[in-house]
Amino acid sequence: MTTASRNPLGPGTEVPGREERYRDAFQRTLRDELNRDENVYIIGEDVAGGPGREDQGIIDSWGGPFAATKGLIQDFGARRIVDTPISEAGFLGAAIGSALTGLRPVVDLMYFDFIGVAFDQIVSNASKSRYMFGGQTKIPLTMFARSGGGTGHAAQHSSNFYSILAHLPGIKVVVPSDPYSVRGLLAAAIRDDDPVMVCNHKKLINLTGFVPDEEYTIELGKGRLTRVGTDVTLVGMSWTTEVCNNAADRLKEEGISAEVVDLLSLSPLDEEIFLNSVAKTNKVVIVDEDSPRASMASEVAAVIAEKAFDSLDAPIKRVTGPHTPVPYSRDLENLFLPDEEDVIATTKKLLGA
Amino acid sequence: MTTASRNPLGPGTEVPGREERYRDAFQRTLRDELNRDENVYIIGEDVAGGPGREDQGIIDSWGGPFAATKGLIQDFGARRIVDTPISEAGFLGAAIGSALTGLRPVVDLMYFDFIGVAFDQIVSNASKSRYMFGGQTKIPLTMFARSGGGTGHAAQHSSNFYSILAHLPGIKVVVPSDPYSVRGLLAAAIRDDDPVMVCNHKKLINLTGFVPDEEYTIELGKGRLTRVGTDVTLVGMSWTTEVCNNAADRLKEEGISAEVVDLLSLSPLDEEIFLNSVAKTNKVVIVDEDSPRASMASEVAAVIAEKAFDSLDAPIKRVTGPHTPVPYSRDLENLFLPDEEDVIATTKKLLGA
Amino acid sequence: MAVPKEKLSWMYETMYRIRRFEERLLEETAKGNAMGVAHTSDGEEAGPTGICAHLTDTDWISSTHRGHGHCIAKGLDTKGMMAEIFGRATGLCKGKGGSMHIADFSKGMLGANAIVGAGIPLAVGAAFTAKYKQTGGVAVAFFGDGATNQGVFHESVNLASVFKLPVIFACENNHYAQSTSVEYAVPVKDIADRATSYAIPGVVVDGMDALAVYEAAGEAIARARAGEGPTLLEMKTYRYHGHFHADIPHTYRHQEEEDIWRAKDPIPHFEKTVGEQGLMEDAEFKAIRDAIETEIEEAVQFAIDSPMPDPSELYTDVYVNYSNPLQGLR
Amino acid sequence: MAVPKEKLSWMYETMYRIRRFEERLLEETAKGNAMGVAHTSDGEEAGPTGICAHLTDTDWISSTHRGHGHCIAKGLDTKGMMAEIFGRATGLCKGKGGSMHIADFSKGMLGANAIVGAGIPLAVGAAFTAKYKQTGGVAVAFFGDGATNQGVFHESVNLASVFKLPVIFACENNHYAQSTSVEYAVPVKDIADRATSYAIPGVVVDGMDALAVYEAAGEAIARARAGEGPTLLEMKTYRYHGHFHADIPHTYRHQEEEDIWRAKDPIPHFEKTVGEQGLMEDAEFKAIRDAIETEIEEAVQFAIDSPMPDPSELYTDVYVNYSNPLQGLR
Ligand SMILES: Cc1ncc(C[n+]2csc(CCOP(=O)(O)OP(=O)(O)O)c2C)c(N)n1
Ligand SMILES: Cc1ncc(C[n+]2csc(CCOP(=O)(O)OP(=O)(O)O)c2C)c(N)n1
Ligand SMILES: [Mg+2]
Ligand SMILES: [Mg+2]
Repeated sequence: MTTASRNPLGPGTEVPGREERYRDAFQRTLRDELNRDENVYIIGEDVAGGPGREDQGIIDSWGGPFAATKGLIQDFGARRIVDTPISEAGFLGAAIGSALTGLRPVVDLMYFDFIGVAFDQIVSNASKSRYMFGGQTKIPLTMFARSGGGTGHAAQHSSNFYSILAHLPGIKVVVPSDPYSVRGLLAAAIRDDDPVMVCNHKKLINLTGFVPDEEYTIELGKGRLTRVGTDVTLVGMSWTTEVCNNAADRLKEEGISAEVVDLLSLSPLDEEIFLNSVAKTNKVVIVDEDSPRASMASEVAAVIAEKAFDSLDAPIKRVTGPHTPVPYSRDLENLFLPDEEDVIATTKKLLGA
Repeated sequence: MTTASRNPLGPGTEVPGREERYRDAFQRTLRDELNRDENVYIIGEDVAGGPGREDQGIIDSWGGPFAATKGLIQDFGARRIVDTPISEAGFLGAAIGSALTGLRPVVDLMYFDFIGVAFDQIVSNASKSRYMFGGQTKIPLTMFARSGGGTGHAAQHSSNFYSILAHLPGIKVVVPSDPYSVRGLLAAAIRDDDPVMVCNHKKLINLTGFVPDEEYTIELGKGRLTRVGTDVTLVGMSWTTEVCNNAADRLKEEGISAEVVDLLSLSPLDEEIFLNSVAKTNKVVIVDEDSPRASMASEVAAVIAEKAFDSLDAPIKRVTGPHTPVPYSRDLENLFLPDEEDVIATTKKLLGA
Repeated sequence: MAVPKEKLSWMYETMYRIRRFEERLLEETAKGNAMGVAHTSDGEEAGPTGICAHLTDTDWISSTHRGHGHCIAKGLDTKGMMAEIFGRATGLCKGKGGSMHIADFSKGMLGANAIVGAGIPLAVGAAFTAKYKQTGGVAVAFFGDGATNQGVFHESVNLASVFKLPVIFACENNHYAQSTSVEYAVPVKDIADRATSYAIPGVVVDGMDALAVYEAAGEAIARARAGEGPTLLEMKTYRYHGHFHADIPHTYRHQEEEDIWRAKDPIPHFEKTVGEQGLMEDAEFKAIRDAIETEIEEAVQFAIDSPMPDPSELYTDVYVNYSNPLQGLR
Repeated sequence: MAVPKEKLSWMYETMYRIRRFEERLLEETAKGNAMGVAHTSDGEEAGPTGICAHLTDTDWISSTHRGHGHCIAKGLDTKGMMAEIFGRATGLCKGKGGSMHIADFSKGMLGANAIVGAGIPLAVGAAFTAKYKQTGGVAVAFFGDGATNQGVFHESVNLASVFKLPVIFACENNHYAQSTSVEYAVPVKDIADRATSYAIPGVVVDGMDALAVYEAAGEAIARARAGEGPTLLEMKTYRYHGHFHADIPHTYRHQEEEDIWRAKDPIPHFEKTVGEQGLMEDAEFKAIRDAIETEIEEAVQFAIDSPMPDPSELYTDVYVNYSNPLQGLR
């Protein structure tokens, strides 16, 4: 099947592909990478499911939350799909140790919030080992986790703390925004020799989009344009790219031409792509679901205020989650999340439209 | 003794006081607060020192690194000066539990880097309990730690990750910059009903400055001006305020009038004080020792770019640590740290001077 | 151990209240009335019941993602709980916490906690306060078998032992952590054996038998109140339903296993034991059950009838004394 | 256990190398030549020596803030170590790591780690690799008594037991964590008893006796290589100097206590035992000592003579394949 309409490679590059859910593109990539390299293995809680029950005729159940790894155990076995006790610091640390000694672990941290219990291993070992040991070693570690609000998981299961990881020198952070990008970024992350965190927003996991059949990677540290426009730049990341795309489409109907920059990587950060866009549009709205203080929205704003100051026609606007934990009750949670309406209203105000 | 020259309360407000080291002002405040409120207690590794050896005639040795709490055990006893095993998540969690049930713990986390092992308790319990329980409880928790580079402690003992905490809704973060401010901010932190992190930069700990005799607090969320000027605003925090002050004094000799904003609190953030300053000077250099991405420097830049855009005459400059861990070797470490020269050079370039 | 009559009926009532609360909740979640994720604890009622029978409002408990049973046993109002899970303004946390964060500080309930293990040190802290203020109170940390593999479990128990705090570490070993069996993740036969590392007593008790739990917990709590320090109490039990409302447990455990555990159901077991001893009559049991049915229906109706939180509630309760100006940068 | 002759002289040489390295380092730190913070391990030489005698470069160790002894026992070059602590470009980590982060991956040394406990899971990971790749290798995690109160210790040992990994958890119980005595912070008499929680063997050994450690470690390592899983090995030992170079230990421990331990000094103890058995002569001991004196002096001189790192080194080695453009925003 060739789908041109939703081809994220851009017009004119029709390639064989399929409509696929984000989660399926994610799992397909895991499978490809497991097949590609014997040193790749997956570790985390319930990534296999039903461990220790094989002798009782039970194998595979969960495959992690949202079934990210469901079925892998049958095809790759318990050596490579490794279930763990609930010991994030222990198994993340062990994964780092295995990366330091020649393997390429892919660690399922389940919900992004659980970085809390494993944080020291991320900060003290994953992010610093290469530097403090004078470049002796590489740390080909991939971590992934589900982030964001929108599913009623409340304060302790809805975080988007990618800014915290992007702040840390030595870690790379990617924020895929659709099935196409998760495939390219996950493959790149697993093949990369530095620690990479892949953030899977819960609201994206069941979304469908065009994914080429062939293998490909997306360079870490490169963003992309998902809408081309001239009046204003909207900067999105993870789920908020979807928000920006929808806002841009609606703004278009009202005669406002919005360009959408999808960051894709938060660290390294593709400064050029949004600086170039702002040089053209002279106005920018940055959309980030995370709380605002010292956030990625702040970072993008700071880079623009420093490096594209002269092209700016108007204040830099951030549309972010509020400075609050994520509330439980559905209406409050929806209010928490930046949405199209917020982006459209802010953009119009900025444009005086 | 009355010292007007270094009176941080400003000209015309001469009060009885003394020249005192930062560490002594810190400990004096701890003593005052322990005396003031029976529910205040101090907990951490080696805060008493030599525990369990009392029967052997040994009591008090360490008093924490830099001897912050040395001698308190003699005056307040083991009930209120509580030594712990090396279990940061456990004892910080216990401190939170005690705060939820009526006490006012002051937790010594030793080096700022050790927030890593206790991070989940900060994120999941301290910062969120009030919100997710619908305001039922308060969390009168104070944490303190030594931050920053400059002492050859290398990558795992030199962090300034205050931006990470300031990012979290529900936590307050203060960054005293001299003996006067540590006294006022620590007292305010201990009396406050929210969780507060007090960052003591290692390079400040042995500095001397004027401290009034009388008790006082500095309102959390309020910055101050440490230099008044008209040509440019320098924004400092923690040790970088000292850097900015020195840079301003040297710039003055060259005829450049720099205003220095000392943030004092990172969360809540006193936006007004730097917005007002920039409205006057139209130019700003933000100085932050932490690595740049999603940092407090970024946050201040973003707030200015949004709310004081029209008063800006020039790009917003950040002077920060590089995007690297802190290196060990002295010269490299010095190069890592933003210093007067960096601030002066950046300022002059900005001013075209 | 002779159990006072009113305790017996309280225990029966409490177990039945938990059971019906959970069952009705699953129905309401399936209907889409209850929001979010619900982890039910039916099957495990005897544990929290046998323990909390010894506690008053000035004792404290901490809890987990699977916390409804702990809440009910600690005396929390089922209306306020149900409304919370329905995300209503009348919920115990104003609808801001949900199933995984139900709390009632007025009842000595420190809040359910959705991070595995994270509630354990909070109970240690509550016990610290009790000792510091000499209140005579105790604290109970409830947690699962899986949680004993978290570092903070280890640190907390050690700390409580070093400080000799009045705290009970109540491990509900329901044999699974999500889909992971305890045999896989915990290499010791009895989790209670982990007490060895901290030089405190470790006790195994039948977690399907409220009276057995009552007795074991009574001893541990008496020791704690007497200043003799913590106990690790392991209750062998089972959750009847999936890990959360949408989980189908038969993908990782056998029906036969479930049947064995259901045969030990704590409620009929209690009726039988207590009935045979002539301590309570069938009619009493029935009256209690009927009253509970009504109560739970009323709780559901209360939740349905309650208003959603006011939108302004998004911004409140972040800080005590700082009215947050960062109401989303929009 | 019969110990091959070359092992014996290697052990003596290694202990003496550690001893003199540490003593000279303290002198150089006092002079201000060595930068930063130095945690010395003189007194504790028998442990790493007895263990590493069984290891090759394809086995791995992880270490702590007090790591010089582990490094030397694992065969790291004393010149490169000393230069590292002097912050020189010729240091094993180019002067970027310092005393608390000495590493040499070519020797199977995963790096000293300044976060208490944080190196433990790294060794578990190295053992995971060994099993995954069937290299026949083992990994040893060195850590202190105080580290056994960290959550990650608990998680790591449990994980290693569940996965049956070839790893030795080598606890150097030197009776203090900073100023905190082990009696205060660890409620069990023997830390080895903590093995109970993970259903693995826990062994106590005299950490002042290299031959005793050699024997105990030999058994544990043989078990590990045979696929029988991890062991927790506790070595009772003592650090002669303060927690770090500027710490005066007499504020928290008595001279008499120190005297008792110094009387068990592992070096003369080894000379005596091995000498009495006629396995080595005094002249051999002396020749080794002399050679070491020279080596350590050369290491100091090498460090002094070496250049400081080039300023550009600040920005390298953050990532493998991304040349960091964020060279400080200035
Ligand atoms: C730190 C952390 N890791 C993982 C999870 C995801 N999780 C939620 S419940 C659970 C299983 C808990 O098992 P157990 O402690 O036995 O409690 P049970 O669910 O059986 O009552 C897991 C892994 C979590 N909430 N927190
Ligand atoms: C997580 C963490 N907490 C605290 C410290 C500070 N610290 C450094 S060494 C040390 C004592 C370690 O004791 P032990 O494990 O017995 O090792 P020893 O120093 O005796 O070799 C402490 C508390 C640290 N580095 N990391
Ligand atoms: Mg369980
Ligand atoms: Mg020790």
